Amino acid sequence: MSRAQVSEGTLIDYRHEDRAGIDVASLFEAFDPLRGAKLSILDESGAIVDKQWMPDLGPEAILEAYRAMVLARVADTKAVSLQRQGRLYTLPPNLGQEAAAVGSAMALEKTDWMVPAYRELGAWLWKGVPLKVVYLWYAGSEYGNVFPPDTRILPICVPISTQLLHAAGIGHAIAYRGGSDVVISYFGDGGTSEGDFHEALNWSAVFNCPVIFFCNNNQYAISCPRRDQTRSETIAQKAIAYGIPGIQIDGNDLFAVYRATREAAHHARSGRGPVLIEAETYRMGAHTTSDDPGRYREKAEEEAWKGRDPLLRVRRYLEAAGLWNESLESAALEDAGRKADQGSREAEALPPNDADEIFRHAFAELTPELQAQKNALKTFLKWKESS
Amino acid sequence: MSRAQVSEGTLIDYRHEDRAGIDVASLFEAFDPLRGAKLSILDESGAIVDKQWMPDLGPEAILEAYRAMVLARVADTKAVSLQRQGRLYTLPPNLGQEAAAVGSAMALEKTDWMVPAYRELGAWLWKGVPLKVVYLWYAGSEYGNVFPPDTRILPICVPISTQLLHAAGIGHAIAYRGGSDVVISYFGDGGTSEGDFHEALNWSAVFNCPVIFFCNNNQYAISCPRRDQTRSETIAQKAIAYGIPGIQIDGNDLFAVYRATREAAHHARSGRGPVLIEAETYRMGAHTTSDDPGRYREKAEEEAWKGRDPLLRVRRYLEAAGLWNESLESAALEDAGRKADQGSREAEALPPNDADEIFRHAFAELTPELQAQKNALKTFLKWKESS
Amino acid sequence: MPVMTMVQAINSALDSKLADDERVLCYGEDLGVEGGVFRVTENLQSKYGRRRVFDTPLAESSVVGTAVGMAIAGLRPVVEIQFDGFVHPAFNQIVSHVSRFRYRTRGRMPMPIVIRFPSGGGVRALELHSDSPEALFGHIPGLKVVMPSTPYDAKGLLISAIEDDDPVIFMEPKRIYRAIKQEVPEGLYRIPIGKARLLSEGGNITVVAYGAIVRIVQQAMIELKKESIAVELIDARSLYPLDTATIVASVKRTGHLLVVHEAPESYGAAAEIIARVTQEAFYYLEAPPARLAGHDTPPPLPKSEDLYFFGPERVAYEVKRVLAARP
Amino acid sequence: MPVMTMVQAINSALDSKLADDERVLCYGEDLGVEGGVFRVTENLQSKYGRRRVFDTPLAESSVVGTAVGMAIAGLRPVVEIQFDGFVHPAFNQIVSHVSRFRYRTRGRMPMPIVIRFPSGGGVRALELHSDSPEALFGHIPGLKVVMPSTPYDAKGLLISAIEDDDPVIFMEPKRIYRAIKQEVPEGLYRIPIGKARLLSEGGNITVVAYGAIVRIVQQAMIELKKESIAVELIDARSLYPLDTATIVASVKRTGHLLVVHEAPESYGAAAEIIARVTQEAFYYLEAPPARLAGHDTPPPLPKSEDLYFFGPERVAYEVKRVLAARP
Ligand SMILES: Cc1ncc(C[n+]2csc(CCOP(=O)(O)OP(=O)(O)O)c2C)c(N)n1
Ligand SMILES: Cc1ncc(C[n+]2csc(CCOP(=O)(O)OP(=O)(O)O)c2C)c(N)n1
Ligand SMILES: [Mg+2]
Ligand SMILES: [Mg+2]
Repeated sequence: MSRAQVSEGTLIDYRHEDRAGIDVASLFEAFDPLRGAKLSILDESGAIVDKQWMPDLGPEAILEAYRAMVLARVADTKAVSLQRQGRLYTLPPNLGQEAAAVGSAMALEKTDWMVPAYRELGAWLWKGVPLKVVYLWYAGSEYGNVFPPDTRILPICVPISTQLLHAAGIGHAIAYRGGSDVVISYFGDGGTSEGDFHEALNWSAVFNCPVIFFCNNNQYAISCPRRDQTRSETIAQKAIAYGIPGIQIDGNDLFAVYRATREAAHHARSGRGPVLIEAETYRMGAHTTSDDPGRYREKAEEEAWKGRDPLLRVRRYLEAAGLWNESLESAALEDAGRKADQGSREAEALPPNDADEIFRHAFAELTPELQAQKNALKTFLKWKESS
Repeated sequence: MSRAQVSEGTLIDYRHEDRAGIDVASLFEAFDPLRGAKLSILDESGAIVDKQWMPDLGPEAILEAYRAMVLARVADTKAVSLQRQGRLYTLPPNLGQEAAAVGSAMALEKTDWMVPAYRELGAWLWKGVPLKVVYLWYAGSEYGNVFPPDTRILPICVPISTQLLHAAGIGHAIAYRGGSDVVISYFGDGGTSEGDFHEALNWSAVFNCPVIFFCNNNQYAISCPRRDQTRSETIAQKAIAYGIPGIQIDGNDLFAVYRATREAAHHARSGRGPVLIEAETYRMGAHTTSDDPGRYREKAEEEAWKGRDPLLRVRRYLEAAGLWNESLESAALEDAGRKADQGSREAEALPPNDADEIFRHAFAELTPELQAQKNALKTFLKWKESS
Repeated sequence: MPVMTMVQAINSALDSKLADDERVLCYGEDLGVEGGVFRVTENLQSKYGRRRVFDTPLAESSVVGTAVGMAIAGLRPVVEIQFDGFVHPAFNQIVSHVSRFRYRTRGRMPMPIVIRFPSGGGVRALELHSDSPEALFGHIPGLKVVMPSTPYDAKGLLISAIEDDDPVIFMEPKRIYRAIKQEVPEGLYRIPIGKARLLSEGGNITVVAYGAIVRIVQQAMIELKKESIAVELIDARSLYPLDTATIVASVKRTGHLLVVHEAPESYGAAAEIIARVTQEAFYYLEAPPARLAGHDTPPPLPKSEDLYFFGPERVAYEVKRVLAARP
Repeated sequence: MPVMTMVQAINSALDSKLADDERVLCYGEDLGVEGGVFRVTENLQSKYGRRRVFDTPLAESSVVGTAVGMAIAGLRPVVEIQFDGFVHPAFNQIVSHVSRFRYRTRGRMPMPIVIRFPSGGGVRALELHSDSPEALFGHIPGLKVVMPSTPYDAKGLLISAIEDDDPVIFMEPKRIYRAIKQEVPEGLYRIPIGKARLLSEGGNITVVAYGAIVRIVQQAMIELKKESIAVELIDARSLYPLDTATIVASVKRTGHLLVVHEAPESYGAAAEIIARVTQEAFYYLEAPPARLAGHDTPPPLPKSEDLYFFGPERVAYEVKRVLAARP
């Protein structure tokens, strides 16, 4: 995983720690979605309920993951509050989906590709996207799509499930070059209904593209509940249509997410093609800051899911293991708060765009049409200033 | 099925003959595509190999079905030969797929809807489309899309799998009105790769639309063999992605096609939603009259499939039952030939279109734009005539 | 008479037609329970039930493709696409079927379908929530394309669209969804599709606009009036059919033409209007007919929106440029 | 120099670039083993292998959508859509991604993609095999749109398209795939995208056309010459960017303009050309600039094709109409 290169070097390099022992087929066989199986390792109380599949993660790794989840939550909460103050535009809150984001991202290598939808903040940060860049996107700037060099991540994708074909294409390119990278692509339960979902999985299966299709099944597509989206018992079983493995996991369980993604990555990396992971989670907040979930779901349901909070259970696990306590928690929250503040300050410091900027990058070189339009705008702006 | 209303009344009305006894679930459970099961009743020698599922069809019904297959084949052969003479335009031959077409169509009621792709000639004829109309389409006339009143069939659909959503919509409308009709929609193995295939099955499942998705898996999409189209073992198993029944059948076996379609219709009609049928068959001819299969498949493969000819085995069955012989065969061929000749003569008798005709039906009423364009064309044509 | 915003007027049109005609169904993403992301369909599901007003899976090709089937089965679906930018997954069904079925079947299978969606920019929205694809639809034979600029027109045009036996792309200028309040009759009334509206007669120049831009031109006209420049403002209302006659008659009076829209300039609707006017009023034109339109780039994200979407000042400036043109 | 049809010239362009650049891949439906339904890609798979030239599942959104991913990963995909009418399932990927990725990422993720397809009618084809969607693509910011009219141009433009760092819609006029033979160099050469070609200088009228229509205008010119009418014929070659300068310069010389295309008239490419010319050469125009285009209907099936797709006679007739125009 060579996180050393992305973070500050405090981590062990656990690149190979559980590679050798993986028997990929057995995980996907053991958790056949048609038999109602679902991978679940860490329960709500913080107990390990499935020792067989518990990944071999060292304490530092788990602590780092937990801190990453805290950062995602704090940065997200900050974004929502800045939006309420009118300092950011409409944005999609991540509350409740931190385990799925961080657990999946940490199962990959730095050189792997990440193809986001728009609700995987924890994954982007893990991948190396600066908070400033995230806030820039929320602030309505195209610079929110500009990442540090060699950060193999695509921008947020607005049209649902279209990104899955980009993931297939990147996977295809990797296979073409004989590389050993894999691609992870995120999408929602709603995203499974689009034709592009189907085409991306079919293409990837046919060409054996190394792609992990990671579905954040957060039970809703805006107001549409999962049961009205599709009649299949699980989303995982849709894999059968493409002759590839599919697995349903507890998406609020950091260890299950990590384990399943890691084995899917191994599967893909070893040339066996794509895998579909359905991570069952819950969108604890609104769809976007413009949305009001009160219109379409019960408070009781929301309350029920609060107990399944993905952070809480890791914290309980760490506390039980003597690795965490109140003061470490405060320190982590404070640290995350500082980072979020700094990121948002940096984003707000970006000067407004000028007329040149909005024409730039339409093409490698401005067409005569655009040149004329730009001239016209600038002439007008000059006239306006002078009058 | 009330064929009496469509044909000349020589048939028994077997509308209810096997309705009561059907246990729909048991067919689809017995032939689980994931366990490699495939419904096959009539083998190549004309023997019944699965008595349990043999439909309760009387001799007249089987004779009529056989004659319908003969007509489809003769009319198709005629079309191909007219095309070679330059009297028809590019068209898709049906050779080898007659059992799938006739067997599925005869399992439905007159009031059911049929949504074609473009290679189910036998089904259209059974449904009541006059041969003249078929030839008109092949002759490049929009009147090839005009059917006798109350013939519940849609025109040939050129863009692959888009018709499946129309079928879903018709099914939805039936359910909306509380009707008991069903819809059958045809498509090919290639058609399973389009996003619209996925969306149509998902929609139909979600809304419990009474639609039979009938896949003519003829092993090729133009030059692309079935194995390169998708990695799933069967097409039938794609049903699992939508939580609906899927079954693989021998598509060259009239009885298997009839039985599966009939039970699917019953399933749909009784409000249990859509069914996916994969009929394994073989496109014995070219993709279209412009295609040369020699570029992409082996003669040996074509030869192997000749033994599985869907007509031959019904003929053998009938002969063994003492219901058919050489002279009946000649008479049937002759009769079909006469009908094909007459249909093609009628089609060729259609006068060429004039300027009015090509503007007609763009809208209910011509827009000012079209009115002007029509005037301009007619002025030009008049000038041309006079000069 | 009740006073309504455009959102309310559209809701009222749907309500009236749902009440009036059993064949009318409304569906789309988040349109039922939630009442639409802009609340355009609020309360319709509770009033007409889940059979007639319903949420769909997240699949635009389905939303439009099933409407084709429903139309063939004799219904009159009024479907919603959530935003302008999400009509594209349904493009194939629109181009290949919605627009062609009547022609294909020699009138046997008409397509009385309305495809509604909020359109255009200026609301600080995410990517693909600010597009103006009207010219694309205008170029597809077999479609009618409509965009209202007031609540009153919105309701009357939408009722006409639902009653039309041909498919109508009904674009709703989301920027003015709630910006204008106007008296709007309850119950049914119609505004014919294909008729422009002359908003002010007598002037030195004809300005053609539609949708949210009409209001911006009106704002510009206040300033222009101070400089004694009078504008004949025409709200095209329908892009196809386009009311060429009304526009040409006006240009014959004014001798000058400016067409304004927010969609990208190249191959946009202004080009079509100018081509028709130069064809039919060439000898009346005193200056080159001009256009003010969006740039040939995607609409930028909110931070740069004000540089892309022009306001009244720019309109006034362009009007004066047309009037000042000399050989 | 070898003599080639357009099919052969395009094949030669693909061959040259496949040989030249490892990042170039060609894929689409039936393009590999079969060599394409028009044999445009014949022998390329056997020469470059199944990794670089391959058949895809029957899914156009995939064909284009995966190209986006491949471009991000540093490849230069040249994809084929089997026919004009089947580009629409890929429309969402084109509008939402192919055309926007560079802009979206401030230049970090350019889209060096070519989307090729046979276009236009006149070949007695099935429905949806005779469409001319160039104006749709011209209106989408971020795309270049090209259509050659000769084998020589086809090869040179396609090589430029493949080497372009921006996405190019490369439309191949199927009607003249084999109609014209011409000397075409082997190996690499380029024709710049965005430059029109003036085919004949000196005349009473400027006629702008592109693709298969150029040849029809040339045929009309033979007749017109007999009546002493000389035409300045311009092959636009690129619809976006459009070489306005060359067209305007010609109109300034001739004072008359006719734009000809087979796509439907309303909101078609001719409107754009006329809008630009009236803007920039208004005072030089002696008569209303005119257009001859397809009707606002779908192209009819073969039986009526000749009523829809005009020939040289109609072109000559319209030229004379423009020249005869009086106030
Ligand atoms: C093609 C398309 N259609 C509609 C939308 C509007 N929209 C944005 S998010 C969303 C729901 C997505 O649900 P899901 O895939 O479950 O992801 P979630 O938001 O729950 O994370 C919709 C309908 C869109 N962005 N793209
Ligand atoms: C959207 C679309 N893409 C491409 C085509 C061109 N095309 C016509 S038939 C065909 C193959 C179809 O294969 P399949 O679905 O297996 O049906 P079959 O022809 O074998 O009956 C293709 C690619 C088309 N008609 N529509
Ligand atoms: Mg969701
Ligand atoms: Mg096939």
